[in-house]
Amino acid sequence: MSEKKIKNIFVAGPITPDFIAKSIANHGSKTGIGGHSIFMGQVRMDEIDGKLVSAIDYTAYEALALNKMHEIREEIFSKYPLSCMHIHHSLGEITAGEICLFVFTSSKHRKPAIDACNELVERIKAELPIWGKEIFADSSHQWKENI
Amino acid sequence: MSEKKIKNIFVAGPITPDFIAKSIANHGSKTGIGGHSIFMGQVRMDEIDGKLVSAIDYTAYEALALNKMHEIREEIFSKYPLSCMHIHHSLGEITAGEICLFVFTSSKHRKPAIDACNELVERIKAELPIWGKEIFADSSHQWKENI
Amino acid sequence: MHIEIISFGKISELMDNQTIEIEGVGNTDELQQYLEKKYPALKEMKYKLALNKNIVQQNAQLKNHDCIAIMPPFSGG
Amino acid sequence: MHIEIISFGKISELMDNQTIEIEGVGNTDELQQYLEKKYPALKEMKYKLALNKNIVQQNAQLKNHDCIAIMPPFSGG
Repeated sequence: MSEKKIKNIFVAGPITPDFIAKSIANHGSKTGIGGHSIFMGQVRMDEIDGKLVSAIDYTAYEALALNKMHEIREEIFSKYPLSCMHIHHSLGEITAGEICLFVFTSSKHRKPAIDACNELVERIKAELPIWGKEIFADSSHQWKENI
Repeated sequence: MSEKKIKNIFVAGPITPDFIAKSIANHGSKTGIGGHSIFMGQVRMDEIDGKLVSAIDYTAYEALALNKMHEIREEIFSKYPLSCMHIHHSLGEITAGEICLFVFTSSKHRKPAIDACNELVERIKAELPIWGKEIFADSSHQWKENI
Repeated sequence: MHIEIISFGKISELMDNQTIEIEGVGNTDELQQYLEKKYPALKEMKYKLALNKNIVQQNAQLKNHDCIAIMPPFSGG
Repeated sequence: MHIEIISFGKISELMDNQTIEIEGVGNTDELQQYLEKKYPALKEMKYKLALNKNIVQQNAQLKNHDCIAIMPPFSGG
């Protein structure tokens, strides 16, 4: 593993459209970039056994998640010619309709940004120790399972 | 082809981060959505024969492009279970570092949004009658060619 | 017969948009020959025609007041 | 030997974070048996262990003051 600084990916609360806009605007000076790919995960108001999910409460084993994310980040950077990679995941209670995951990759030509973004989303869901607790309107809950 | 209204995709000038943020925020009430995929094309300051591209001036055969886009839109909607699809392309002079293409798809689970977004980008580049004139700093130009 | 000619991209630098009056040109193949004779540089270029906002896939009949667009390879996005 | 035990997600509802003092437990396999005896519900659950912030892929030796995390399947994103 390289000596690069381990970046924090965790954000308390939802990821706002304004935050995303600022992140996009920050790339206006990077005139070598030709394509950006973004994935956003949004909390769904699923109906489960007749009850509606009103929010998901996210917790993580932060230290392990950040180590793992660092490893994934390095692997993706060495696999694809990317200009930039930004990843943010919410912690705490995120209401249905709010954004809880933001993955943002950029490259000279579109293909690496698109492929890296997709691969990051898959790896984040499979490999990061993060847990979502689905909170129902009546305050009962169940633990989310990724399919 | 269905009787649905033909939507305009053309925007005069660059697509701003604020515009994108508003588009994202509009989906906060759509609580059936679980994943959003976005592609953005950004004008690159390429160096060609020692000269830097300072902007791309986009023109289109608008009537034909909108008909074709309508056709593509219908095909993608019938191929993937999407909640939303939004497409915007700039016309006029877009400075290096600015965004000229914005493709935004949303679905319940992530896969359809991601696949539809990728396919839309490929089809937009291959099938829409749009032309980019690369303007150099010395005001000379050359016509862009998609690879 | 009056045919409206419009052109785009690189080809718009080769010819102006114009309405031409021609006789003895009944279909898009013949019009293409006519245009390549009038604008020899066109012969060296890749382009597609559109007839009344539809891309011409095969030779099509022309009628009075049709609109033909001459389009070099697309480069949007 | 003192071992710190932390748990996450569904499993955090089954047990509190705690530091246990145990003897005769020298590796992660033995610790797993110890925990499943103490918390029988654990046996019915899918989970992974992490030892000092590294996921346990195969049986690993334990030393005093190690930290073991008990993690149900991940569900981020």
